[in-house]
Amino acid sequence: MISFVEALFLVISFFIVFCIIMTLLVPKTMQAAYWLILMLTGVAVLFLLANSEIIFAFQISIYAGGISVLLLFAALLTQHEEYEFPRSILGFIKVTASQLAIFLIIGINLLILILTSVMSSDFRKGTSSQLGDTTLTVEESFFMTENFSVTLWRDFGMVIPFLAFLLLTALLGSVKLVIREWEIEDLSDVMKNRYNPTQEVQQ
Amino acid sequence: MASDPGLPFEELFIGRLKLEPWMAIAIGSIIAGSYIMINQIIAPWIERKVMARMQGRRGPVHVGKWGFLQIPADLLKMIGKEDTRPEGADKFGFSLAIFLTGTTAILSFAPLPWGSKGLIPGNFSIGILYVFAVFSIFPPAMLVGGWASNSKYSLIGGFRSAGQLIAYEIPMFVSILGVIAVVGSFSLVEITNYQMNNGWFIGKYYGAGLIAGLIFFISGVAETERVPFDIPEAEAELVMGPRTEFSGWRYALLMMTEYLHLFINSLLFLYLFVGGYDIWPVRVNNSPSFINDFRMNPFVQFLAITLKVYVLVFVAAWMRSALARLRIDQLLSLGWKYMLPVSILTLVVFLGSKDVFGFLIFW
Amino acid sequence: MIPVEWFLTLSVVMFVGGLFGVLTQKNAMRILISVEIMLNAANLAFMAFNGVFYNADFPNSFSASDFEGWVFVFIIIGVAAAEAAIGLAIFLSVYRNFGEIQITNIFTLKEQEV
Amino acid sequence: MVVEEGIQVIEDKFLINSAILVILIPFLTGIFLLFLRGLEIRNKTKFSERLTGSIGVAGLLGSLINATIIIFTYFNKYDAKTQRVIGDTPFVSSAHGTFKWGISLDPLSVIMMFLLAFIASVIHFYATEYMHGDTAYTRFFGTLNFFTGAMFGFVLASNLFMAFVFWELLGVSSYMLIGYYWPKASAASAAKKAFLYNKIGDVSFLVGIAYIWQITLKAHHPTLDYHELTNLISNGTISINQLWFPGLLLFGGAIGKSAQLPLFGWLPEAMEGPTPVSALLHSSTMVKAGLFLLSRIYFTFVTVGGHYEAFIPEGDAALTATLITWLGVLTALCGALIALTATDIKKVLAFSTISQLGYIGMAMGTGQIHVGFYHLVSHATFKSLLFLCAGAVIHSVHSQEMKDMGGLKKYMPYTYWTMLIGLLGLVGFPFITNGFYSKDALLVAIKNSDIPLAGLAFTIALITAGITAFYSSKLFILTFLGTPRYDKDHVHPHKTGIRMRIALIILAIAVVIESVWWAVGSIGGLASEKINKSFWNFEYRLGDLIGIHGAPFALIDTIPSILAVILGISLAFGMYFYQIPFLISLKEGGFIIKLENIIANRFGFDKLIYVLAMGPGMWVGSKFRRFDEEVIDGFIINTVIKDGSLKLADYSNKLDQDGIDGVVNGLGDITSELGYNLRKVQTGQTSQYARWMMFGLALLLSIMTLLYFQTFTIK
Repeated sequence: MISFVEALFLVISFFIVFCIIMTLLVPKTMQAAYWLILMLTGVAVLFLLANSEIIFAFQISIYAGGISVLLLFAALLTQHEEYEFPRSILGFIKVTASQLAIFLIIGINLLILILTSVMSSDFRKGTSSQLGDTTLTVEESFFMTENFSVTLWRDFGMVIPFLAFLLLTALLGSVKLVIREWEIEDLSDVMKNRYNPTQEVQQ
Repeated sequence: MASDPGLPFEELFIGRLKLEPWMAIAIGSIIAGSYIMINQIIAPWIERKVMARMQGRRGPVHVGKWGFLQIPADLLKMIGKEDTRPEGADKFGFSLAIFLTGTTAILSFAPLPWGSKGLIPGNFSIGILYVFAVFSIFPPAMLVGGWASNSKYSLIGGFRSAGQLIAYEIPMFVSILGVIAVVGSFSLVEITNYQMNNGWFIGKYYGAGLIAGLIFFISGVAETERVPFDIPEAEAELVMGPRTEFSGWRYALLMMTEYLHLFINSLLFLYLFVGGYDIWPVRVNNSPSFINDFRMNPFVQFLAITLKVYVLVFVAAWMRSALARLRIDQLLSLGWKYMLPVSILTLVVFLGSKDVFGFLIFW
Repeated sequence: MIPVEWFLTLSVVMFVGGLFGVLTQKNAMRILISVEIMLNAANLAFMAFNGVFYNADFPNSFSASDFEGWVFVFIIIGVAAAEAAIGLAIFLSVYRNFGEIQITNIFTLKEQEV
Repeated sequence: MVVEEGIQVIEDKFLINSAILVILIPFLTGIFLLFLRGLEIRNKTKFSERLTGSIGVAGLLGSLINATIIIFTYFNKYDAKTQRVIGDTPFVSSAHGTFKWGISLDPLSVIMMFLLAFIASVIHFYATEYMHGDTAYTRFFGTLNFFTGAMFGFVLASNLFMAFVFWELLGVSSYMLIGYYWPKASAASAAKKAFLYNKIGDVSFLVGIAYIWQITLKAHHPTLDYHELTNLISNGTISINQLWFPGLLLFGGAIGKSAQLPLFGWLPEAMEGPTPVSALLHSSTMVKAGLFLLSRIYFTFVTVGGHYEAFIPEGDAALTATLITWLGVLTALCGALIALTATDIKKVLAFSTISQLGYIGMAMGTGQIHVGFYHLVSHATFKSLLFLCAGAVIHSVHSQEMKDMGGLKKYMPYTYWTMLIGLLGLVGFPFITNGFYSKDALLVAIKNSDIPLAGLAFTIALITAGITAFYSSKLFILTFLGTPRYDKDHVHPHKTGIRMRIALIILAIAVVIESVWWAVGSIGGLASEKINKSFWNFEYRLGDLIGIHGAPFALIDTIPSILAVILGISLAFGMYFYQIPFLISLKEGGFIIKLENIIANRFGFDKLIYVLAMGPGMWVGSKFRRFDEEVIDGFIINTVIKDGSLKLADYSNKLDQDGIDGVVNGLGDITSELGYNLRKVQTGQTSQYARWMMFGLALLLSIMTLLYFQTFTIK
């Protein structure tokens, strides 16, 4: 008989797969971005099922809250001509036949490799699953979060400086890229017209 | 570990009524939800009354005693309206924005304690972080809603909203980092208990607590997009900002979300700096005494925090009727240039105090 | 208890979905979104393995190895944030110069026919 | 036996923080001023002297305020005899032990700190006017503040390691200060000389520290703390016979810094710096650092008994004490003799400093640390006053030579009176000056000590006292009395400026206060036992705090020194003021002239050091040079490398042109052909590249799966 958490997991995983399919198929980039947000929240709930409250918080606040705003901004600022995806199944297969083949080969092989290795007896030896463990008490979850923080600072001490440096570099680099001085002469004809439409009229 | 973990209302439901835990959770959630909803009806009424008095008007008077039932009446009216959607709107996005804002606002109430004896819907180890995480869904939701409405006012409002929210989330978080470092926990229960034992943070660390609290409060006002930070919905230029195209029950939900945000921010300010449900602002010893018994009483605590929240609601209404709106560049420079550095300074003072590292030896 | 295979199967499906997006999409923004999906698949696999390998006395005692998966997820989230910021900047820059970010139409690196 | 048994270590954050401020304020202001100087140089401007001078003085006043707070708090709040305020933090940790970084407040360091803060503040104040109009005014104050901060750090250090760090900072900053007028060749060379002479001592100091670390490590208590070392000695973990040699090495450091006998040559040269620098560096503070170090490490050469008696230990350890004492005695005599022949007013004072330093070192060597410190306090006060007075005179006459002065009493009454006070202190004029009492205690200490030939040492010290009286009087007469000898057309002596005058008066008042204090303590101590053990008797109280008691003051002991002083003064007045012919003829006798020549060459010590250090160095250098020229240049470079490589180049040229070029050109042709053809594969389509990449991944994964199943089936 399937238990409550297992059912929950199945529901969420179908939700995630549905979100991914929608992300790939919706006609507008903006829509793809908000389907991505939904997928990210679904993944966050799976993290919660793996008993990691703090990673849940990171996933929601950084991914679903922070990165997705960036993606939405980028989608809005660069919106131009949307890619017309083939509507019919046949046309879809015709257009993406080679990609589909590659993707199927990779997927099947990955599944076989991972599942066979996970199911082998060597892997099972001495392990038991903590995924979806609902017997954890509140104290234990407090204890886990606290110990994760302690571990992060004590045993993985370079992680936070590394991330901080990386994010600072990314921030400065992207600001530098975006606010770079540019002149209309450097632009392509399309953009020249867009930024300076009066010129076209004069011509 | 000073935390008081436990299921909601556990004394009553599990101890005395011998209910199952899931039933206790359900009943507790219903009670907490009803309480929040009732307050969502009272708070706008108070705000409208206060603003009216400050502007020399009378405010709502017709429905109910002192116009008390004006808000439920408005709600009923809005629910009864036709559900319209602009032409060319993105259907799913249009609904998604409402859905995300509404659920996240209500979900934010989960780790907020209402008393020290297990009066808490869900006691997470990540408490305050959880509230911030859930709250951070709000900017993309506004952006999606603004875009999906297919209206330029909505879109510009959404942009402004997202930019402002991100700009103020950082000083907001930095200003509370000191508190988290001193207490050593994200849990709001532990933060409040620490303040019950050691005095409220707003009066500690030689003014740093006060400044951090003020920064948090101001950022909170900006986060809720209220006056003087209501640029996203500046009615003179943007009609109603990202909310322009929503009407009927959607508009009602959005309005309620706004007041929920006001409530959450006020509550967080209380928990982090003003001792939450505590009534005694300075450090006392833990020996049994009248005042200690009094402040540990769950009803007193519940009343205390409700009263405190309404004081802050009053302050918000006061600000709304007294202050003028900022320009967008003033708003952003206030956030990035002034509040962020100052909040980092207060963080340094918090970290330097004898409760954490103690490198500020002169204190 | 949820079997670890379920997590891993979902992870593989997500990964392949992201891969498919990377291969078929023409809009650079969508490729970035697909990459985010792939990163999430990896995160999920990390969390799954972290939830399987832990010591016998869990959760009363911890060691550094009990949180390795969490730490990797933490790093990946940070890297993804940096990547999204840089991606936004690059796309804006490209958009400014070419008027679009359809990668099929941007091939100035290719040798022009003489 | 254990003197430190009652010692209690106290943590007092307030006092320690104040002490940190005492060190930091001058340091930071100094660095800030040097930074300003950098700006000045870059922008080719000059900040107003009022600003930079105020910053400099304010830095020292900050120290003075804190020092005052500390000295009052420490002596009022704590029992200075048994309680020490120590604040340590680990600086460098190793598997063996920890080098600490800390501050120790005990009676000696607190008194020294206050004295230093007071004198340095006055000198800074004086310098604001004295250096008026100097181009590098900012640099002067920056360096001076930096220097004072370093000295504070040395004085307050709780361990040898930190002391050594600040010791080196002292060396550096004194180098900068002595070479202040660096465009002048003599100043530059004087700075170099001071630095190198000090370095000899520093090496010895460093080896001594390492030695002590090694010894304590073997005793399983690795430490460099003064306090802990004292404890280790007193509870018998380490015997003094183990420590005598490192003690000697540390004394080597003190020799360099405090200008004891072989290494005193740098001190008179160091007068090339501005006069406030001389007053600060070379009379009252820096040269006292070595002697202060001796008072910190006295446990390495002296045993202090439970009944407050210091005695020289038996065995090897006695050697150190004897050496220190006798070096001190000889330094005192040599310094005084050379001061006789000097004609430069600052040089006279410099040599007198060397002589007085010898005195103090002598007292320290006999184990009477408190007596040495007693004289150190007196000397610091009046000698800084004297230097400032000399500075005022030089400022007024624009010459340092005493033959260009004379009769200045009329023009500079303030300087005249203050200089008189200072000189009386230096001379040790009976009963009314501080110098008299401290010198007397010193003579008694050497007389009662049990070092070898103590009687002879006492006699020499007595003769030195007489000579001191003689040259001091000579200086006074030649400068202020008699007829003017300066060039009246160009030089117009004027009264000193208001700020300089105030500085002189403050220091003169300090000398007078000390004189009264010492006099009340000593003379009153004869009359009543109560005064003898009270606060008034500075010597007794100091000894009590440290745990050593010397012989009490007695009138009978003062008679020899009174006689010597009176003899010296009357001789000088007879020779230079009244100009009695008999005495003048005595001065011009052939023997005296010969002796003068020897003395003026400083007994050949400079030459000795030159020979010892330079001779071997030059010899080794010349050998190396020959080796370089003949072997390396001649054989290896010319024969092997040059000729060999020419031949090799010929062969490789042929090989290159015939063989390699052909291959390379062929390869290049092939590559360019290939590139030209393969270029067409590059479509510029990113998704196509990705597709190829993924195709490779798919292939790889398929191979992996196949291999996996193969191994699976074999198992």
